[in-house]
Amino acid sequence: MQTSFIVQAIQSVYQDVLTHEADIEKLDREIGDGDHYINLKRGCQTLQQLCPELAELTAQQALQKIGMTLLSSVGGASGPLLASFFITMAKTLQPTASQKDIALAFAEGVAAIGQRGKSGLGEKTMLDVLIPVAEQFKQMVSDGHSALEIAQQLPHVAAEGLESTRPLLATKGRAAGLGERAIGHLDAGAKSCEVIINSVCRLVIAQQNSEQ
Amino acid sequence: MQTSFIVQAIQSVYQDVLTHEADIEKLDREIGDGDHYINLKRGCQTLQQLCPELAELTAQQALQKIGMTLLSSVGGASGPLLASFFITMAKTLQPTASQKDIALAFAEGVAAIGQRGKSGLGEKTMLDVLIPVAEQFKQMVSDGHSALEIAQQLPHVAAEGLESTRPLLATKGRAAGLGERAIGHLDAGAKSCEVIINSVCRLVIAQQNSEQ
Amino acid sequence: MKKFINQVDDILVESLQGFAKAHADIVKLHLSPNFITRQHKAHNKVALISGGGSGHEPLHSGFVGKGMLDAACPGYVFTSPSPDQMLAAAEAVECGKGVLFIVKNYAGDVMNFEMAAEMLSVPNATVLTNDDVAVLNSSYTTGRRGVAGTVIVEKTLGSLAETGADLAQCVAFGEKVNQRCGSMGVALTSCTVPAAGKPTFDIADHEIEMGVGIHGEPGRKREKLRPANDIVEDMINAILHDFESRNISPSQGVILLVNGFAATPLMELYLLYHAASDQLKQHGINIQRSLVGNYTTALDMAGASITLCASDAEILQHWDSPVHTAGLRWGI
Amino acid sequence: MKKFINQVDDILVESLQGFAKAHADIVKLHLSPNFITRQHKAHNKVALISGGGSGHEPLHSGFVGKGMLDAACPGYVFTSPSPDQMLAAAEAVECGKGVLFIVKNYAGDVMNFEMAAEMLSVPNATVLTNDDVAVLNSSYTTGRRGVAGTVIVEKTLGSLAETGADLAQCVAFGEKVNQRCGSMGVALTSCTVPAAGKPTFDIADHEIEMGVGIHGEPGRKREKLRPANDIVEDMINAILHDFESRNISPSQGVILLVNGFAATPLMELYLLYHAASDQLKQHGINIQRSLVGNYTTALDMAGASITLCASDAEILQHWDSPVHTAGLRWGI
Ligand SMILES: Nc1ncnc2c1ncn2[C@@H]1O[C@H](COP(=O)(O)OP(=O)(O)O)[C@@H](O)[C@H]1O
Ligand SMILES: Nc1ncnc2c1ncn2[C@@H]1O[C@H](COP(=O)(O)OP(=O)(O)O)[C@@H](O)[C@H]1O
Ligand SMILES: [Mg+2]
Ligand SMILES: [Mg+2]
Ligand SMILES: [Mg+2]
Ligand SMILES: [Mg+2]
Repeated sequence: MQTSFIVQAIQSVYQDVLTHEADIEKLDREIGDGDHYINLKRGCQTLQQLCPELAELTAQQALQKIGMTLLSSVGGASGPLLASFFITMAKTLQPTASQKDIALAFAEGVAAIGQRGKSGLGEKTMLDVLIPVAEQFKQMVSDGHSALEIAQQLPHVAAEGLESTRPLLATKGRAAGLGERAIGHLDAGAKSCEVIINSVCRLVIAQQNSEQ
Repeated sequence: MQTSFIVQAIQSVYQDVLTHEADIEKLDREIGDGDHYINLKRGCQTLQQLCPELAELTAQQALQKIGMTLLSSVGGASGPLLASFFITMAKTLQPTASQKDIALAFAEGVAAIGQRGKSGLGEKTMLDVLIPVAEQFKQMVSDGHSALEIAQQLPHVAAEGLESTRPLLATKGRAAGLGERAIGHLDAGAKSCEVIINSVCRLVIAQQNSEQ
Repeated sequence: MKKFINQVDDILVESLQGFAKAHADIVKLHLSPNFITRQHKAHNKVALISGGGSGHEPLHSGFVGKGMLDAACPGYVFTSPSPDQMLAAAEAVECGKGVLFIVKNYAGDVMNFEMAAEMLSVPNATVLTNDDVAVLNSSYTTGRRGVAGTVIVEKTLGSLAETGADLAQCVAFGEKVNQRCGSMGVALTSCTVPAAGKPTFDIADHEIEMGVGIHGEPGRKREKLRPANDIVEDMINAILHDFESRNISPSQGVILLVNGFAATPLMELYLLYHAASDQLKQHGINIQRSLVGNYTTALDMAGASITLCASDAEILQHWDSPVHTAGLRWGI
Repeated sequence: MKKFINQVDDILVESLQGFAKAHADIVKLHLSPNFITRQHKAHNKVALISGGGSGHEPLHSGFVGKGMLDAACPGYVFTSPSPDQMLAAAEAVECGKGVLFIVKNYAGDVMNFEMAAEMLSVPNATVLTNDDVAVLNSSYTTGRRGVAGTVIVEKTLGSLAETGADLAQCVAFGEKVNQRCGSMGVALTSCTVPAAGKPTFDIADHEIEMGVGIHGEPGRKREKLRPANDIVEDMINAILHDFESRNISPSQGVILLVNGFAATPLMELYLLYHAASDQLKQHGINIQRSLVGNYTTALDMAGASITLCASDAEILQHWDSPVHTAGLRWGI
């Protein structure tokens, strides 16, 4: 993975988060406390300001820095979770990482979220997007799919994961207190992760297309 | 004046105050603090409960008792003002009072309000109803009009007095702070006095008619 | 109307009963007529009695206790108490040096306290508070309203009375403190008188009422909602302008009270304090003492007032002295 | 949205600055990362640090000072603070006996404090508060929320720490007090997160949200607005039922905290207190100590919570001991 890609991804994600303000904010108001969008936006803004500095680092260093920055700028439940993802990914990712290594590192990052959050699939959290995406990512890499194919496929997995949170009772996070009343609502963190996955995949697709 | 008339007047006024809840309350909300109706109602209720006791007293004693009762039950600006009216009227009114004496006692009571309130005509208060009514009352008595004629006339004077408060700046009471913004609104205390005058006059008319 | 109530008519007494039970170490409740006294009667001091319509809590009942008031007479919501309350309270707390009434300058309060004073047989006097600079004083009106500056008058006068000062000294000091106070309020929303059941005034989402009274009386003017700094600038300027016109100099510094009307959160009150302290700095005025919170409220109104008291050594000494009431407590 | 603000992004820092200036005798503000410490550092005691999202003032910053916290870490509005804040605060206030974090049980707070604890090099421990009985505890959830009972934990634990108790003793006592607390909240209106600009939930004029959380999280159920006595009966019963299910006995009496969520006036809070004290009497439960006011707020929400702490001699002793903070003060 190249640092330049990471920097571009930050720009792309930031734009897409801004675009989805209304959806994300509404979901956390409905079954949370209404701050998820602003937390995420603050994280993105801080990262964006950091981009010149990040550009000078190796991908591994950049991911570590991103993790620490999210940790101190996002707050809330999502801050330490997203931070754990990046910090763990940084730890696992070698400079010579193959596509397979990236998929593995991604999965490690997602697993770190589950460890930090003591959570797993089906608890109506961001993991309902991230775990299926991580699985599919690994699977497609091992099946030999191209980056373009993977980037075209993952957004569908993310969208399905997001949609899967709708009928769920929440058992982790703030919505856990709601019981049956959480049913019928999407999870805010799942939505923002879906937006992020989408954004990064679109960036990959654009790059792959322009390379061809 | 007979105590039985006073007791009947209390019933009649109480009913009419209840009927005008919305108007009175609205006016004090617009340019006052919204409590005039409830103050007045509390006073009426207390008086009504007192009626059996009042019935045993002379008219003079009854008026004094009414004054003291209003003083401790109404509160606000209107409490001491209405109380001063009755206490003063009680002082002035002899057991053998003629219609003329009653008119004079009424005027004394109104003057007592002005003394307590340091107020007079044209200040956008209850006095804009009471002073013209007192004047007209005295005038009609000295011109030899009958009780029926007087009772038919005074409500018109009260209504005019009430209407006269509309274009005024308030210089006394809570609305005094409003400056120009009080213009266009009727005074709440003027409205309630208009209701009271009306109520008592209707009682007189009914009695006169039934006596004929 | 959305309030925690049972019957509208019972609000006052139920609330007073709760207050008295929650603070039984400090106060005692008397009913019919209603008044609050200290749990332990003081000796050989001027007895300070205040009162007024309810709905401004903690004013005045919350300021009964050592170092502040001897008694408070709560009227119905926004309705002046009646003279029998003041008479009974005076009888309960008078202890040899006479009674001093502290009365906010509203026609109803003034008249009811006046009648009580006339009927009272012990030596007594009255200090009127009229710190609200919102309504321009003019010869033909009944004068300015008494608002949150009353808290400063009650605290400092309470302290002086505790030293055994006589009635004349108390009156003189109370008048001095009142004269050195200026307040300006602003409402974001109306209050709702429980018995009326609807908001006292209508106000749009983008409007504020500048110079509002503590009963939701309209103020100077209806304005557009603006940044807090701008609002505070206008409030401070109004007070300083009033000080100037009355030859009150804040050169020895001020007590700054940022008072919430009830529904405005502490977070916003501190933000207003921050803005006010910046403004005062620009005017070269030192903040000697501060108080931030809900002290003179207006039922459930959102909004706040700023009070400046041009202090001097005597005022600060009496501000700092110990106080032990439900609403203000320090040094004990 | 109608609030006293300048820019939404500046609310927190401006409010903290106002807070720190208004209480400069008690606290000191540190920025980037944001935390509040006592003005005078303590010595040779366990350093108590709490924190959480802002919007609950005076919790926690208002409880920094002698007899209570050593530091507080305010997050953005309703957003847990981040570990760098806790690390910097710990560094500033640690004084030889380790650090104790008091954390309300929310996923975000727990995770951020947990990461700070993992990174911290000095001995440290954490007491989680989870006094909210509204949401039924069940094995598959992250457990109950920490609400106004936290004030009682912070006050009593603050007192114990002041005696020089060690970290293990503090943890044990903090956990005991937390276990003996139960709280239940009810909202009349929603709060509005400034950055969101709209109310967190919609609620009709005749509805209340029973069991609401201090961030406007939905509670047990949406109900019809009823007389205050009925509402309080349900709240007290919910707490007592929870006590029963956890074998907590209020037979030695309780500390009763009637806590406003910010926009509910003191008059109504005292009325609720009156209702609660009647209820407790019917259950034969003695009220040993009382606190009524806005202590754990939810931005501009109208509503209130009731907290019972099944007290014993040790808890009462630490409740009564002197405290000198912006939000609670007695004995000093
Ligand atoms: N234990 C957990 N494991 C995984 N994700 C979680 C957990 N707790 C919360 N989340 C995610 O975090 C999101 C909320 O983030 P945010 O609103 O920023 O924090 P907070 O809930 O503290 O206000 C939820 O929508 C959910 O997706
Ligand atoms: N100084 C005064 N002289 C005569 N009437 C007055 C005076 N002040 C107030 N009033 C009358 O009292 C009415 C208000 O009564 P009320 O609402 O019961 O008392 P408050 O103004 O104290 O709330 C006003 O509408 C006005 O008619
Ligand atoms: Mg959230
Ligand atoms: Mg009125
Ligand atoms: Mg009134
Ligand atoms: Mg949050």
